Amino acid sequence: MLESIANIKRQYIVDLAAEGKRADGRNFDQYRDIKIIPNYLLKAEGSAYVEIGDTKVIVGVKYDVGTPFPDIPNQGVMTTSAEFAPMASPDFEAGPPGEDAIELARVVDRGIRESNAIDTDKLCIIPGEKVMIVFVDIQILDQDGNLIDACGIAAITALLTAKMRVYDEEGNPTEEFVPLPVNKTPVPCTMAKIGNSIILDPQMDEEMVLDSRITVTTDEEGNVVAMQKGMAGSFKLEEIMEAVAISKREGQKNREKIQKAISESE
Amino acid sequence: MLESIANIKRQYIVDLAAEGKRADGRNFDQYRDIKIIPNYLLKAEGSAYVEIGDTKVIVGVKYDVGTPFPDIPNQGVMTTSAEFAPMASPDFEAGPPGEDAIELARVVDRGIRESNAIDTDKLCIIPGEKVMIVFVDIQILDQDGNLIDACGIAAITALLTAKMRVYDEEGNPTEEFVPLPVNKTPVPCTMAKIGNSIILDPQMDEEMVLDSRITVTTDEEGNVVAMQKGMAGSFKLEEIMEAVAISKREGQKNREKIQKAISESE
Amino acid sequence: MLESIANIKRQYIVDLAAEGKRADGRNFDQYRDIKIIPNYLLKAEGSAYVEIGDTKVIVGVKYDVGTPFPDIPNQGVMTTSAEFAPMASPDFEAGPPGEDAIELARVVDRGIRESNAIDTDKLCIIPGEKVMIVFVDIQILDQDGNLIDACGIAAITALLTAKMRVYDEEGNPTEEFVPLPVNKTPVPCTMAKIGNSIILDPQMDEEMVLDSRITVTTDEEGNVVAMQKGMAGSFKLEEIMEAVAISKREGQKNREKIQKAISESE
Amino acid sequence: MERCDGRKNDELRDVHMEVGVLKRADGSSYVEWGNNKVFASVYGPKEVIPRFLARNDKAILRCKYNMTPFSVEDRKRPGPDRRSIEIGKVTSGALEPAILVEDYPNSMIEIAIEIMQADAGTRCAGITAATLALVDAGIPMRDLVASCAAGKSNDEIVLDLCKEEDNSGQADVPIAIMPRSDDVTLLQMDGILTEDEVEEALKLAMSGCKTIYEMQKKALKVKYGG
Amino acid sequence: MERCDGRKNDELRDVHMEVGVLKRADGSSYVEWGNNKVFASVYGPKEVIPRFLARNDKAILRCKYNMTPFSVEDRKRPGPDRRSIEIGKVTSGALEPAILVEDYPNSMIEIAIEIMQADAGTRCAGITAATLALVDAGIPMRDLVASCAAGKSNDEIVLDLCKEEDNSGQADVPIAIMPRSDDVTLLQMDGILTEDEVEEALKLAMSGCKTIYEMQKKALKVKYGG
Amino acid sequence: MERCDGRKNDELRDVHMEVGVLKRADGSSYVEWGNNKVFASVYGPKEVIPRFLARNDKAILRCKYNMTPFSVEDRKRPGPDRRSIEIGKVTSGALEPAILVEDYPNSMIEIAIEIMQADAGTRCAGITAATLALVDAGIPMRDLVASCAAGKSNDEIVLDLCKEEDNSGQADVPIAIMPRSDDVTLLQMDGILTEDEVEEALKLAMSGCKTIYEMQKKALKVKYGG
Repeated sequence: MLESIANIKRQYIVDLAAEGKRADGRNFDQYRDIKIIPNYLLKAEGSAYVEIGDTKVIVGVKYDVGTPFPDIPNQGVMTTSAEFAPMASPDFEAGPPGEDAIELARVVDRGIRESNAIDTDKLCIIPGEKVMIVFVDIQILDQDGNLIDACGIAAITALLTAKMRVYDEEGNPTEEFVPLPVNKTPVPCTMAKIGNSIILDPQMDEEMVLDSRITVTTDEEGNVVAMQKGMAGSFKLEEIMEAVAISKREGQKNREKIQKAISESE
Repeated sequence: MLESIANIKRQYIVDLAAEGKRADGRNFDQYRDIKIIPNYLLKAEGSAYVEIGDTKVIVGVKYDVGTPFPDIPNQGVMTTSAEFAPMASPDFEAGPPGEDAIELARVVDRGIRESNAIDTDKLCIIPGEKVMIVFVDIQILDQDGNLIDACGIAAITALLTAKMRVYDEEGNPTEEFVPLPVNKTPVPCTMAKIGNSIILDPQMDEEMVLDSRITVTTDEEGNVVAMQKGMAGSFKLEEIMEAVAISKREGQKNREKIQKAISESE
Repeated sequence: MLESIANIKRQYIVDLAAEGKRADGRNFDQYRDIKIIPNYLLKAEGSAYVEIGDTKVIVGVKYDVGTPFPDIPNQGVMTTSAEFAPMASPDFEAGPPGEDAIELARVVDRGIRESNAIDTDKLCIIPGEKVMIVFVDIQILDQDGNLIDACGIAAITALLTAKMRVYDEEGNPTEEFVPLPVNKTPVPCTMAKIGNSIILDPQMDEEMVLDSRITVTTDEEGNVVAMQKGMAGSFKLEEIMEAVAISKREGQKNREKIQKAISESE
Repeated sequence: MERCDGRKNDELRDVHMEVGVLKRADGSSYVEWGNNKVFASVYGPKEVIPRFLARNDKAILRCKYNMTPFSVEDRKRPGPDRRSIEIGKVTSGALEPAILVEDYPNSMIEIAIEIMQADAGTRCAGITAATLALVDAGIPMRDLVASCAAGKSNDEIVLDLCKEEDNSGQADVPIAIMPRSDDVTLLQMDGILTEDEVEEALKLAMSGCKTIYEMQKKALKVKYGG
Repeated sequence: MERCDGRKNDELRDVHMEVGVLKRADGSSYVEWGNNKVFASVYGPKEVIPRFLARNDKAILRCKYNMTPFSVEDRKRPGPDRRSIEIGKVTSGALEPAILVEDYPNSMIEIAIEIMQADAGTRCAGITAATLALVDAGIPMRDLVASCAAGKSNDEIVLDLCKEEDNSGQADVPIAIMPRSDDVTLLQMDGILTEDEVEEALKLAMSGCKTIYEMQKKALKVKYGG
Repeated sequence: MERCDGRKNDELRDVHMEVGVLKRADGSSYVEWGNNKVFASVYGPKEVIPRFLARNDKAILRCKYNMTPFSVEDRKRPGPDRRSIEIGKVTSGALEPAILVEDYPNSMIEIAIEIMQADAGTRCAGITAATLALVDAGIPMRDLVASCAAGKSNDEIVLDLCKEEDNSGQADVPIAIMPRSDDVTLLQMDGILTEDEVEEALKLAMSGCKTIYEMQKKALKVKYGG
């Protein structure tokens, strides 16, 4: 029953796509409206509220002081977690993060980590002993599709606006704060393959019927810093390269939105 | 089916209550027989076995040495846990404490904590480094209603009889023991609202049909140190104040029973 | 249904046993073929792959440096875990070890521990501060009966071939390695009671219908160092003593197989 | 003695309420109460999973109260702790009396409260928000549930403790009421109060609840008119 | 060489048994054995949850052995550890042969053993107590199960090791038997024993079990007469 | 610049494959790929437990990727970590397109991948092994799935990074394809690559997949002839 309804919906969306159309009238390579509020919270060292259409997420950045990994004794640590709060979707359950939440957090994390966005050397307080642990916590409020891009935008915005406490040479906290050393703005762009069409920023109904999903994260220099095919299904080589090209172009637009929102909030 | 039997039982108890009666013949503001055995166990630093009617619980107090909370560096720590052993009721499951066990432990804990019964300053061994952690562990043997009062009485009795190891100035353990610094005897009194009646010390059958529950914890000076409305249902302001008055009066009686049991056990 | 098939199978195996026969033609006190590959892995400090018939297991030994138990400050620690990977049997589930995996690990552990096979004094780096933690991890690949013996043989083989890093007097790691100090070769022998027969090395089909199980672990001096009755059912005193005698005899044969495999691998 | 934020003893912090802020949830709301930022959602009435929890005489309520890791000064580990579980339970007990649960046997109503920023009084803000989300979800109710705390600070009974007052405070009494009948559906208290102070605090908290009640009705009117 | 508590080599510690000590449980008992304090309860036969564990040829047994946090010298974290899980499993295997499980297909018997104070020999005390609780619950049995350990201490085979002997001891052999048939239903052993010592220890432990058996019958008689 | 192990830029490490290595599993395989040692098993199609996960239009896939505690330099705690869970998920997505899942509605296929020794490239080895186990289990498939990575090391695009190259490497691009159609069913990438380098890496990885594909067919022929 549920499956047959899904199949009817699927057919409708596939048929639309075959005609070059989407249910909400967007172009294949068009995002929904994006709203970015940096510094959304007081208690977090950095934060952002992001909407893509009706998808709503909040990211908060907090620190703790901890010990470095033995093999990188003079580097701080970033760790990214996502919570699929039962608020955000009838399909989300309370409990430890499921595989979807883990994949989301890891794809967002990888884009930031692999682009070397954070200068983790500067998070070292005392080499081998004390470093800063940066917690990037993702909270989903409303799941209306394309969580990866909403969370990726929120995460880098929260990091770009985060303040970091200064420690003195003995490793004691001072009252001084400086911006977190973030040098890049990696942005993920996610596309769905439905039938033979590649559509950007899938809305929930599209997500439910997609054949496959691809995320490409790019930096301001046009480099690709992370990719992830999601779900079942497959892509041709040329489709992947098309996704890379779209991501470079649309990622740059979203990067400008982030920068505009930050500069307006200051 | 189960619900209809419960409804018949409920009607019987509600009807009784409307006539001012209880199934076991008690007055509305009357406890079942209370039996208190302090120092019930050898291996615990403090302990008590308590029966209220057929409800039976054991509380054991143990210590460990740990680090204080950063914001209260010169104070020891008390932590209270309750285990609903599958032994005690066909409704209890093995596994991590459920919400009922957590509420029970927290209500018992709050009465002791908020009354400042334990002089936690004296549990400090080396400020900021080493303090005593006092574990109050509650074990339910037989759940025949009103666990909160049985556990609250057992917990404070166990604490009042607990011995504490003396540490020297360097923070090393000596062979000397002194009583745990407990200065107050907070006692919880729990009442059920059934129909329009407020009845003290609900027995299991009453608990199963109650509309709402209220616990008021008082100290020897007649102060209220904790309150908790439990379950669904509601209370009028005057009912709450009636519950406070009953708790002051009956709590004092139970306090005397505790003191008598302790002095007889010494 | 499942139970009735099991009962038919059971009857067949019981009838065979009553005639002194086994489904695969073995004698009652005969092992299936045993294959032992020491040093099976590169990344483990010690390892072994063991087959008993179609039962296949791998044991890896790893170290970590940790703090000793307070009551034995100058002794290293051995800890044994078993993982019933879902690969090994349709009855195994992913998740934390169930009671069968825990019993298996504890019976294997007990044989090694109680025989004093490892000279744990030599695992002490700095008394009271730093000792070696030896992790014996058991991985089941194919469960075709008698996991205890396969794992017991693999565990002691892995330990006997394990290398241990040398620490200097300040407790710092050197580049020198020496063999792990293992002085004994405890070997478990497991028997099933089916009807009135005691059969050695039960194959899966026999395990599924056994009445009871007994494991006797012996050392090279013919001492008994661990025993465990498993499952329901019961043994007569004389049956236990028969099991002890078989274990001494067959355990010695398996011990020789272990030694042969190790010497051939060097 | 003046209060930390200059309020009068019977004065609430600034409170802002919004109804219907989420798309997927059947009902939702957002409440800002001083520096507290709270979202609430409602799903249901829906099928009970697992089945054996279903009751044939009423809907069951499941209430999850959660603090995000970044809602407090020191990062909180994700997932429920004992405090959250207890607050979820008493919140459920505070809301159930107002809901016509008997109209929906064999079903379940799921309430989620997410604290994005915490600054004393989150459980009152959460109950207040959850009530708005219940109405937004179309769940039939006897009355709204309005929640507010009173407490003792600097030896005086005051309304709606802020964080500094709560930390150094002498007592805190969070309650919730159904304002039409003055039925108290949430009552907790910690600290040390005389019998008279308990009564004074309860009365003050009830007056605070009534102010909150008016704000709730206004927020619903903004959304639904009428 | 004298034993730590002055007992003879074939002498048990003081043992006290009581049947039917709890109201809610279908059957219950309390056993004091030296300094061990053990409660046991039985619920059932009852419906199997989850269903797929049910067997159509017999009742299934579920046995939970638990040590309270305050039962031992250093506080134990609440919840099952690996030792408890193993003891629960072998206890179940020790009791099942005595129970007419085949009379109750598709049902479940739940046994809980709670160690309030531990002082060597808790598993034997637990099995002994659980047997009394099974009878108290009216579960039909072939025979009682009586449990006792023998061990090696100071180079001698002795009955019922106390804590000091267990800590410094050379071997421990806890067993359980159905005394009418001398069927051994529990057997564990750790330490180092020769083949002859194993036999000596088993025989001594069996004699201990028979003493326990007489005490069990007496305790049941106190409760049920006859 | 020479590669650490002397390979050419488009050269694979030594790869060895074996089909049908386990008795209990419906299908199984063993793959050695450089120093990686990987077992894979398949059970099913079988009944879906829990039931509510079943789909009436296709079989569901459950894929568990696990690293044993002794597979890596520093002992790994047993049990799934976040990395393993993600790899299980993308592996499932890499295999599903090749399986005729629509032929087995209301059923489940369970795939387990156990890494006994890890040395860069375990997910590619795992997908390659799982494909062999699926065929061994008789699961009907559109094509085999062959997996291989390309990456960037010392400023060059190279095939099949070894551990040293992976640790110091500039990018890694593991993929899987169905070689008959060149459909890419796994794609991950981390590091920093230009658009052109991405394309170069993908093409190189695809050529590696085709070599793997030939080895898979050979290993199946060894087992099944034909």
